[in-house]
Amino acid sequence: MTLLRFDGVRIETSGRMLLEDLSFEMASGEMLAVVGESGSGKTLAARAILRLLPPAVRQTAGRIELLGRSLTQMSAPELQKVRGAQIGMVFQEPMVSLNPAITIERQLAEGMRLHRQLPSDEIRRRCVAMLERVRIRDPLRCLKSYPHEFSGGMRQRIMLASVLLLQPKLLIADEPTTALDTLSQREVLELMVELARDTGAAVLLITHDLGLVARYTTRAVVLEKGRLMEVGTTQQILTNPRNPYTRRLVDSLPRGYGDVAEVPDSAPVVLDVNNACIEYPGRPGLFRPGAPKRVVQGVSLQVRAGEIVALVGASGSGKSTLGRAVLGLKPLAAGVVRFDGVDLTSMTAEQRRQFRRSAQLVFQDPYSSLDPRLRVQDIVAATVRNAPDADARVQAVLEEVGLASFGTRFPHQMSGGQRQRVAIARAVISRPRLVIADEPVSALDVTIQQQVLVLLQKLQSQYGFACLFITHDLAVVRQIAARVIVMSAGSVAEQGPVATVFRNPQHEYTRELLEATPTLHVPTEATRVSR
Amino acid sequence: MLGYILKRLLLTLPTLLLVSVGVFLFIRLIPGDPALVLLGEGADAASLAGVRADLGLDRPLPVQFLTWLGHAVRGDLGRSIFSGEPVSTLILQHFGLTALVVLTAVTLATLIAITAGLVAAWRQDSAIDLAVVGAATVVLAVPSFWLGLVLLLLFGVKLGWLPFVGYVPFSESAVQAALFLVMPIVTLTITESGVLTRMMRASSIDVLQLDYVTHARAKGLPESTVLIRHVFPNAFAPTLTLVGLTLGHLLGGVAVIETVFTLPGLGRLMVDAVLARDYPVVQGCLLFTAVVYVVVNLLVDLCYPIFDPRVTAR
Amino acid sequence: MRVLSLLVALGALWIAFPARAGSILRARLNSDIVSTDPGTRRDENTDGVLLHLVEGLVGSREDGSVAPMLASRWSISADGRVYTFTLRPNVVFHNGAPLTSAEVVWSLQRYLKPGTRWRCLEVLGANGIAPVTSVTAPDLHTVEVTLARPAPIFLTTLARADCGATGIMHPDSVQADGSWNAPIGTGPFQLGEWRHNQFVQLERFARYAALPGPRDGNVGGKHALVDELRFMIIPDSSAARAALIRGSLDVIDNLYPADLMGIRGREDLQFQSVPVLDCYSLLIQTQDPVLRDVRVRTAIALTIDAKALTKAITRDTGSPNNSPIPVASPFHGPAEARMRPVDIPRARQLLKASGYDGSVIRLITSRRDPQMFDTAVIIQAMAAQAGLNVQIELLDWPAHLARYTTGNYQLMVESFSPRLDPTLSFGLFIGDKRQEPRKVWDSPRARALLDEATQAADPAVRQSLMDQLTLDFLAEAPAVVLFNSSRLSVVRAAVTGHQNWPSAQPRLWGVGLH
Amino acid sequence: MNGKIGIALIGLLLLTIVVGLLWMPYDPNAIDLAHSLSSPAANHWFGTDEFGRDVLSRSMLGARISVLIALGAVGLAISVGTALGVLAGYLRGWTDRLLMMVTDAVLAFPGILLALALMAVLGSSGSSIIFALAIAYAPSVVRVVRGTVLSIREREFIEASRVAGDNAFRTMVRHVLPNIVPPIVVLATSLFGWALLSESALSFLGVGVPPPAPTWGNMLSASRPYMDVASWLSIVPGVCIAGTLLGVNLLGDALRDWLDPRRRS
Repeated sequence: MTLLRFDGVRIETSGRMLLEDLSFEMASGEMLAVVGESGSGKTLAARAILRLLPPAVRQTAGRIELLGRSLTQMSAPELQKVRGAQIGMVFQEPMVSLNPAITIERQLAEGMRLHRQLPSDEIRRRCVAMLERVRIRDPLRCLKSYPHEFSGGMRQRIMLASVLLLQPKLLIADEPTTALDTLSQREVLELMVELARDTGAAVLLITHDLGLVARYTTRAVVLEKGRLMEVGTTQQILTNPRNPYTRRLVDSLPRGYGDVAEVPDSAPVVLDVNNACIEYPGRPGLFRPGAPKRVVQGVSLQVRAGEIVALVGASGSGKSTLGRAVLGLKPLAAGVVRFDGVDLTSMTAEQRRQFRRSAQLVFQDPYSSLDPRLRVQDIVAATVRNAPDADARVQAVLEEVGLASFGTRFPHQMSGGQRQRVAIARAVISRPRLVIADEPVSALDVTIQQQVLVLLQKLQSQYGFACLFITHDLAVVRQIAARVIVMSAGSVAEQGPVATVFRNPQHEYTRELLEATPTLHVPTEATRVSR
Repeated sequence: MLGYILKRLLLTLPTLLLVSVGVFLFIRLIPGDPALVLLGEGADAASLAGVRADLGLDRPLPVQFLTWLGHAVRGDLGRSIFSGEPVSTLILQHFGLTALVVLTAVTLATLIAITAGLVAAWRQDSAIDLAVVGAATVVLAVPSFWLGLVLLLLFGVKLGWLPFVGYVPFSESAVQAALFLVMPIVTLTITESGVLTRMMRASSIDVLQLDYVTHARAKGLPESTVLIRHVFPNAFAPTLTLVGLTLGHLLGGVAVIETVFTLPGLGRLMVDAVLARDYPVVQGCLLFTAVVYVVVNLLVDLCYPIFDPRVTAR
Repeated sequence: MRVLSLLVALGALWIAFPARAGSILRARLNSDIVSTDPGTRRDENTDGVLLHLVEGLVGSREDGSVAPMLASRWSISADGRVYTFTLRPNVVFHNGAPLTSAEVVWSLQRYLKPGTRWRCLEVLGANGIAPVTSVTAPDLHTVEVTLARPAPIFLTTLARADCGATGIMHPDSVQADGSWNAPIGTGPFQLGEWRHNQFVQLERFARYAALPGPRDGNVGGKHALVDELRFMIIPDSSAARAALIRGSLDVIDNLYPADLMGIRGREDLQFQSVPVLDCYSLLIQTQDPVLRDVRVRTAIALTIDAKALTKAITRDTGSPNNSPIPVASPFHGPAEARMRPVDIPRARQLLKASGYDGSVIRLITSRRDPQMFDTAVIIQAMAAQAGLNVQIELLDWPAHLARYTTGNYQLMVESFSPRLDPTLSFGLFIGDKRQEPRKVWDSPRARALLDEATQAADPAVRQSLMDQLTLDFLAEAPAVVLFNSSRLSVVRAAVTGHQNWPSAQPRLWGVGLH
Repeated sequence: MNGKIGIALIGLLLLTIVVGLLWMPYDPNAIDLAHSLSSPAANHWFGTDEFGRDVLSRSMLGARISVLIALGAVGLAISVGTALGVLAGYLRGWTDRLLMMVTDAVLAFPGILLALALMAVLGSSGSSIIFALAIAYAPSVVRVVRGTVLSIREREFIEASRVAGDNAFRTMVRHVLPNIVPPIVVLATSLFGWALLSESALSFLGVGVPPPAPTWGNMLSASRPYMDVASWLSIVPGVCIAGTLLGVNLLGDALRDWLDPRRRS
């Protein structure tokens, strides 16, 4: 019996076509993925089901049916009965998925009180049971507290609990784990699938990550710029995609096998970190200074010229902080950082000015790392402003990153990928000896990620700078890094050549991280979700 | 919580000291002093000097300030040079009226702002939205005393529904006093509701776009519940800060409206005191206004967490 | 709509609000009284209200002459230094105590103590022109006051309203430590409640011993015809006018000409205008480098059309006048009535002759009353016709006073409060600038003439001295007197017996409501 | 849409001022006592005031003076406020705490009273009004600017500028200042409205630009005694102030939408 049917659905806003003629079906209890890059219309399709489209957007044609009844023609009060009771929805941003102003209990209970006329103690009992089911420690205290007191992962699990309490027939998950790191992503998704299976609910997973499609869904719908490219089983889509766009999507997944050549020992050590410790000042009380919180504990590492060393760890493991400290942006509580053999703290003024030009940083968020008020050419020229040949060098580096004609543009006139190339151009223009790349590609779509990684490798081989590459995505590490350092809770869990560390990880944490990273390998029916 | 309040109060002491020193020096800079006003145009140098000595104005400024501060700390703000009344009783008498008018008006304005702001944001770019924004913008454009004068002429003189002269206190006759305050309160409510409505609408628009509002709708909650339980608490937080700032200022006296409606409020008292160079009254009033301003802002900050628990009072 | 109808109902109820048991006469004050201590911390409004409560030994009649009040008669010793007053019998204080010479002596001695800050101490004090050396009570009904030297001005000073008419009060008016409490006088009304910035309420004094005969100035027969007299403080004059029209106010005693709009000609209101002995003038600082030259001063005087100015500013209620002696004063003869003609060409000629280069001349004014402000605006415009670059500097009243008292101005509009005696009128202008920087006309000859006039008793001699002074005043133009205003009062038709008079004080005894 | 109305109203205001520079029906300060308080007629389109001066000419001259005062006050308040706000927001630490204490102290004064007292000290002239209003408004500018700078300070391009070797001063000038232009522009429009209102309130309390120079504020407060008999005296300046404020507010809204990238996309 088909649970959900899309028939020629079209979505427009003030004359612009956002989704054109989308048709597909979904059986009850099935796990279906809607895959596409940003701007493909996948989220709009999901929101159209419950008619939760943004103000200026309308569904202008086609029908959406749930168990044969047309949701499109339904009146508002009737649709309100379907929302929550029949169809539940989980959202992407953990920071704003729960109402920050009211307690968890009221948010969980309000759905129940509306759809299931139950006495309040029965509602409370079910809430506690569901919170335990989603592995929340001390559910009673959780009911009394507010959303801001929980981590991103816990908040998504609470949201899952609140939706699944009503045992809907269909669960729409709109990129539920994009904002989480690999470990909590795995935890939330596995929990979602288990709960859906217990309640017999079908799951419509909206995602751009083919790894998740491979691991969790049976069939997939591929969208590009509002048009349906292909529908099929996950196995067929991932192994031999018929549509050229799908093929390009699959090919752009990082595919490396850890076979990046290591740099010979003769290459000079550009960056030498020895037993570095970093602390954040605690929050001062009325009369006593706050106790400092130690974020990085006794880290030692080396990066040689021409080498890419990956620094990996979950969010909060201190890898970004270390990246900043190495550039002198954060003071060290203990330990030493040497650049070309010179200790950062004992540099002369001239050495410091020289260090500023030869150690650069590429940021993660392309929208925040470029000054919106400056043109690209001025942004890139930052470090070589008063050099005589500044204009020539700017034009040269722009050509190298493939943005020759973009000099006079403003950041808001360019895509995410193009902006990240500007950030890289800015970093390499002064021929630095060290480049720290702090998650340079994690905010980009898969196809764009691939282009930026290739560019970085080309520039490194051309200029031979040492590069410390910070990321939480092991697939990317396998593609570009020669050596890898795994950090956990502020200290180094394990480090060594990528191939050896990934083949037999010594440290429990590394093993868990590898296990949680989805790969293209499609598990057979039996092994899926074994635990 | 108590530690936080204590800390906040301690932090304001330097500000209050700065205010009292500023006021003390400031009013003495203004040409003309109380002795002149007392003796009028017939005064000769000798009697002027006599009055100044009598009022202690001939003593060095630091001495005058420290004696005043010494008494002020113990709650004695000195006596008015002209009426001899203790400044503290004068302030309380006049502040009562100002507080009544201002608190009623700001409460009404806030209620109007919440309903109008929420509805306008909910039905953005609809007819209601344009009407609300239009009204708020026009209200912001009209000078308050002009509005007051028009109301006074219309309801006071032409129609005679409301009394507008010879203020009668509540103790004497509640009906009479209440009737008297209708027009000033209406004038203040209209002028203050403009800016509050615009702020509430802007923050409601921002909140309506957030996921938890869509989430609430996805649970099948009716629009009214979504607006009241989910949008209002988060949207009201920034407006509350503005209400705090407005209250802090207006409680210092709405001199202009008090002049139009001949209300013996704190603003009127202060303007007359400045114009008559009644130093103790000016110093007492301005210090009192500063304290009111600080306390109101503290109260607003304390009830801020109700709408935004993330801002817990450390 | 429901709220509106509720309001209307309440409003109707309010109009039909039954008047309280006794009859109330509601009069307007444009600012709160300063204190209840007569003749010390005071202003015009305060004097007006307190004169309903206290009475002096003597008072002034309508024409300014001195008449008996609490003293039935008095005699002056041959050398003019000892005044013996005989008190009227069976006069009672508000607290029921009878009036005897002891209270009179106590009151006079209190006024003479420097600490009391009595306004007329300047005249009757140690270095005044009529210093009092002793006050004694030979018997229960007689009081003897001895002066250091003869001074006919002694009695007029006792009657001066701005010195509280030297009101005789019972010692219980002050507390044990001597600080002021409340006035226990002998007037037709006694003090009820004073609520700051709202109203001053006076109640009828049943046991008041009125003099026989009709009311005359501050003296004569004074009868309280209403149970309660409520002075309501309404700073805003258009609000007061509107209240009068609505009927929530009975008497407006001191109206600005600008407020006459919409009042004159209404049959439900009685309007009266009485010339007052005040003096609006343009002071010219003779020590200023530009204005030192008499030709410049005369040129300025010639540009001012006093008639047109007075007509516009006082709405035809004031009288143009170029002499310091007010038009309503008995000493205002033909010499004083001479008006300087307007002559722009002559003014330009004089300015060219004096070498005036068009530099800025600052004219100071304030908003103490609208006439002062309006006068400055008109003078500025008129002076501009002759090429005089006059710029107005608007100050608030205390700052204006500070500049006047220290003589720190080029031009200044000033309105002097009423002076009943011609020598006092000239006294405002004449004086030695070294001792008294506020004086305008620093000429030894003028000072000599003024001293002579102060001593002279014979009116004919005083009149010729006044004429001479006026001639010199017009010639030297140390200032340009512009006009004397009138006291405008308006009362509702239901008010009976209200009679406006030249003094600046409201007079509400003998006034009733039918 | 309302941006257009705003531009139209402001355009009308500028036109009045420009025309006023070249031609005015009468000399605004010429008195004509014989024809005082005459109602609008052919010779005097907006009638005459209590001194017989032409109300239309005075409103045209008044427009120039009122707008100049408002612009002066807003300009001074914005420049001083922005400088202090950026310093407080970016440097934090003692500078921030000190500046905040001073702004709180000034904010504790009721605005109108502060201006009144300042006027009394400086004497009432055009320039002293500008100075008084600027001091009354600077604290609110400091607060708004500081708030915006606090959020911009966390953005990554600020860290990028430090990585590129800019010192604190250079970062503030090149990166912080340009990015706080939008909120400042919006604040400036609402401050302009407030300055116009405050000038008229000051005139109402008896201080303000000295006569005979007209401003809408002192024309409005001078019309008070004649409100019921010569209503055009208060209607003309009232409408001028309300119209200008309406124009400024609508322009402010349009500017905020146009400058705010989020709303533009």
